[in-house]
Amino acid sequence: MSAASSRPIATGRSAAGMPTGRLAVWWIIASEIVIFGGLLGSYIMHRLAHDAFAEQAAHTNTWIGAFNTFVLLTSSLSAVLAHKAADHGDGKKAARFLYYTMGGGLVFLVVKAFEWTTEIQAGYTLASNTFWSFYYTAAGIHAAHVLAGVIIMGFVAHTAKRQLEMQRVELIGLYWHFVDVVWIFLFPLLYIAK
Amino acid sequence: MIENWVPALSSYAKDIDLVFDVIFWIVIAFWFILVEAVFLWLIVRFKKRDGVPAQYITGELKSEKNWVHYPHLAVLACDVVILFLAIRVWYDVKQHVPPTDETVRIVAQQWAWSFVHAGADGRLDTPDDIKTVDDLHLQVGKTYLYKLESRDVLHSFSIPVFRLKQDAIPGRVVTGWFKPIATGEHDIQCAEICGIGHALMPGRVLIETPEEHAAWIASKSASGAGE
Amino acid sequence: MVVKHADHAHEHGDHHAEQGWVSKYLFSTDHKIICFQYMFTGMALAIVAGFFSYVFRMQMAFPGVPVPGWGLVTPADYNMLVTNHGAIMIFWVAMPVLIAAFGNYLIPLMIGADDMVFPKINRLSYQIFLLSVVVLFISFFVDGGGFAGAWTMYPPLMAKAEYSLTGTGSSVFLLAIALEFVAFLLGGINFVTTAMNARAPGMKLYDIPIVVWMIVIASILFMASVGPLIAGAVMMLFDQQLGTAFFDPNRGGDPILWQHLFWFFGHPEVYVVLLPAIGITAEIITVFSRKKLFAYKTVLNTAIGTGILSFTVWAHHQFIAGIDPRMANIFTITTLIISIPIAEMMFVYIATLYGGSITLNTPMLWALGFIGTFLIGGVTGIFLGASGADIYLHDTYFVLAHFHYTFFPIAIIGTYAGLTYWFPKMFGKEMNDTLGKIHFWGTFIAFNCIFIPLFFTGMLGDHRRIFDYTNFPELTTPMLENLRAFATISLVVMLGFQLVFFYNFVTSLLWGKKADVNPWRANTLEWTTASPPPHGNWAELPTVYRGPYEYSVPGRKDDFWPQDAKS
Amino acid sequence: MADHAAHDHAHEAHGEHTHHPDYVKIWGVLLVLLVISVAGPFLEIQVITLITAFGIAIVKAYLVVKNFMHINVAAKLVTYLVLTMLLFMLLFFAGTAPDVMESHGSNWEKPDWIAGTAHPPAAGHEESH
Repeated sequence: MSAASSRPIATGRSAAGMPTGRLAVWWIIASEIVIFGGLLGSYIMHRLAHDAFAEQAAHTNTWIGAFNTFVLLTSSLSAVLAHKAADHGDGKKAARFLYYTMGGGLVFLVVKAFEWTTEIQAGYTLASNTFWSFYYTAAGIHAAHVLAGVIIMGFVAHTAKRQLEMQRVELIGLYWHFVDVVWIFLFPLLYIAK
Repeated sequence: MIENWVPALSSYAKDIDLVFDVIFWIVIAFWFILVEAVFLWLIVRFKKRDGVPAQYITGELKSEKNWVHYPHLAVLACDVVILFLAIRVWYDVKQHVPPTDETVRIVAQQWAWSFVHAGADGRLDTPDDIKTVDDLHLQVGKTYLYKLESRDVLHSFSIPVFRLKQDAIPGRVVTGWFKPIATGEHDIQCAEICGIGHALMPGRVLIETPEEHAAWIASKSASGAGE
Repeated sequence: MVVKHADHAHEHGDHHAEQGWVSKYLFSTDHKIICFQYMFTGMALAIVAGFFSYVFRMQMAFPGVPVPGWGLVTPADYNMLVTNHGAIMIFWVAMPVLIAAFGNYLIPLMIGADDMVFPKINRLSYQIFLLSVVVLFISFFVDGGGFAGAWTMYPPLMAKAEYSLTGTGSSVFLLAIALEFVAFLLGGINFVTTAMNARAPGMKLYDIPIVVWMIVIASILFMASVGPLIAGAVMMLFDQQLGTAFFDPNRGGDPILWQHLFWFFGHPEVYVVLLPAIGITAEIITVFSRKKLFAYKTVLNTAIGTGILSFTVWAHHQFIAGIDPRMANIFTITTLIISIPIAEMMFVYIATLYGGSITLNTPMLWALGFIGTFLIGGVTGIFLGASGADIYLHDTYFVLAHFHYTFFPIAIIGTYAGLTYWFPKMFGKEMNDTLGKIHFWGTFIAFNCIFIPLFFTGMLGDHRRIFDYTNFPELTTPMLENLRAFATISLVVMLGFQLVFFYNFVTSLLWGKKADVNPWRANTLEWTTASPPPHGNWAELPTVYRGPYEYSVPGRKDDFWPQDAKS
Repeated sequence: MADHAAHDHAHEAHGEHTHHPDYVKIWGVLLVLLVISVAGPFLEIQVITLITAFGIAIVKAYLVVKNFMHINVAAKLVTYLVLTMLLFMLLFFAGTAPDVMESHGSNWEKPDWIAGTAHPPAAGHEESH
């Protein structure tokens, strides 16, 4: 198994002038852009076409959305501070900032769960009509990304704490910022445009 | 070319056949034969011979690039001709509706066609409308506007002799037109998969002379089939 | 045969620690083993999908007669068979074999790297792919039977169990497709980053062999186009199982939206599988005509141009599907424009033959066969891209014959070309050339005999996915029935000729002549290491000094000039 | 040997010295923008709502992408890549919207939509108009 656990020489090369990991994360982000792009593009078409959407959107809770935006922006700040710490070779500090970011992600998910519970109790479910279908689908796929980010970040923080694989701190941060950017667009699309 | 096997019975069928023929002559009879001939000739001509080494041609020189560049411009010119013709015919068939004499409603469902004919007064949505299942009765020489609907899934209304095809989409009413130019009885197909009965929704289009058509309307009105 | 291969790996000295059979072949992170996993899985599924085509073609030719090996074909069977034939051939045969298998094998070896940059992600990609195969097979056996609404999965047929009668099958099928996409996204990211970052020292952008470029461009196209369909698949799954109405027109959705989401992916997908096959052809025709590739940069530019243009043409699949007719004009123009780079690419390949010294052995025959038949696929596409003619031809057998004339050269001829060409490197044995030629001519002639008649049945009005034409009086003429029967008999003949290949493959693997390091006297880097290459590919990774196609350079003794030779 | 190379690379990657701007300040700007975008709709002028909602979203996204994701230090290629993907999405929108967004096409119409029966209200929703 030693062959499997040691890294190929290929991984260390960077003919394109960028570390392989960072390049790969940007490619992941590129393919995520089109996933969210297709979904949000479809949503925008419906939103512009149907006045009924505006009436439905009025029932979303802007304050909760705004609070979650605040949480994600702040968690992005700690993610980038973790990157800075990792660049300075301080794995412990980087791990601590990553834990803060994970905390932010968890707060986001808890708030989201609370928000959805209230809405479902009020009778706005996934199948109520197209607006709510888009609302839950888009926010749901985004929340799945947050959850995945939190889990992966746990592993990264665990290794970074031992001063290992420090470049991963930047990579998970890149992904996290992307998830943040998606929410930056989801927030006005789902909550503000009424 | 198609009319050798499938009669061209609508006013625009010949135009669609023309597009097909023009593309056939340009693309198959000229380009395809030419390219395959050159291709096969090169294989035979430059088959390995002892003592004859291959030439070193990079293809980066301008004079060499012209070998592919000129044919390439010729392709572009052919494309323009085909485009012009294709879009013209498309415009006549799908985009532009000429003045029509009568309207017929076509409703697709799993797995049957129903047709609502205008009846004696020549207008839809009046009490003398005639509803039929799977049989579309038309009068030769009249221009028809069709309104195509679907009750459940996608279907495609296709009359090969008219060269007409249009998908029926639930939630939409698609309009279009056709003008039969000769009498006869022909197939109507469903050309979009619509479930296990997809092969079991054949219709018939009956193109009748004015007298026959009037007689058919009269027989339907007399039997009270018009609701 | 796998054991035999293992012996070879040991003979050539595996520098790394001994591995058990399981960790070596089932959980390997070695790109070559992952290539074999993808290739053999793809081939196994090709047999399944080929069997499906045999069953439904027999039903077409002899309606109502029980098919040997299947029994009576019901309409539900028929729809399920055509749907899964199409889906399997594209998603589980063409993609894994052409992109994943050849990509995995060739990219590291051709750019002089010891492995993919992310070997574990590579392994994960195959495991997810295998899972998708399992899920696909589950979909055949669930309550109601396998999904039967055509590989395009158009709603509302796909979305509602009351219409398709295969509620569970549809959802499981969709899940299998989604898993397959995830596998190829992971694989694609690996291919792209490997080719971009892990090139051998000295290898500049224009020193990369065309096939690597093509696989990379194909991976990029896939990654850029599949997103909307992944989003659409989630929406569709919710429509099926959770009662949403994204595609239900009665409750505010729109079925046409799915068609756009699907074809925005579906059209680039054609080029995703086309480009690797074109790349394989480039490698083979240069080697066996001992010629430098004509205008390397032009090939590359046309490939990139085709890739970008392929994002602008998708709605030509929907001309009569109810899109706005004014939009159809725009898509007609873009569709005909895309004929220009593809035509240029074909011209370049033909020009490459000029002045060559052509050896007609098995791989070369396949490569030339690819060019010859793909041309038919290309030129018949013009009929369908021209909106005026498409009104009649849409959804007829003309369309079917057209895309089989593109996909068969791509997926079958391209694969055989690549497999026979790289077989000595992959397995360290030479293949029997005579049997290879018999297999080529049998397959090639029989293939043309299947699909040329189908162009005619399409022109005569045969529309697609009909299990029995007896309900249509105009489609039961003796001429049409004879054409259909002829196509079916040709199919059986063609499938029979594949036995020659399997015989040749197995006997060559077991008793074939041992292959040299560089039996074809080719330039590219994979021919500089042992056959088969050891784990890690080279004892010392190569350095590159020149482009990949320096054949017959004047003034040199040899007619080839390996990329890693200093002088 | 492999390990050694990977190690070298790790040093190299970290030796790049990404410029780290004052992240807390950028975070402050982002929060101010968030407050504006939430406050915008209270003016109840549609144009201002649109600007404060989507204009600010774009600005925020730009700030995050530039400063947190360091797109300006990543190779130019990455910028082109992201822009290309966005361009493809615009293409998708432009090709799809004429069918999905409109109630009338040049040869079709959506009767349910025109009649206003396409959107049944949600269960908990009282008709307000």
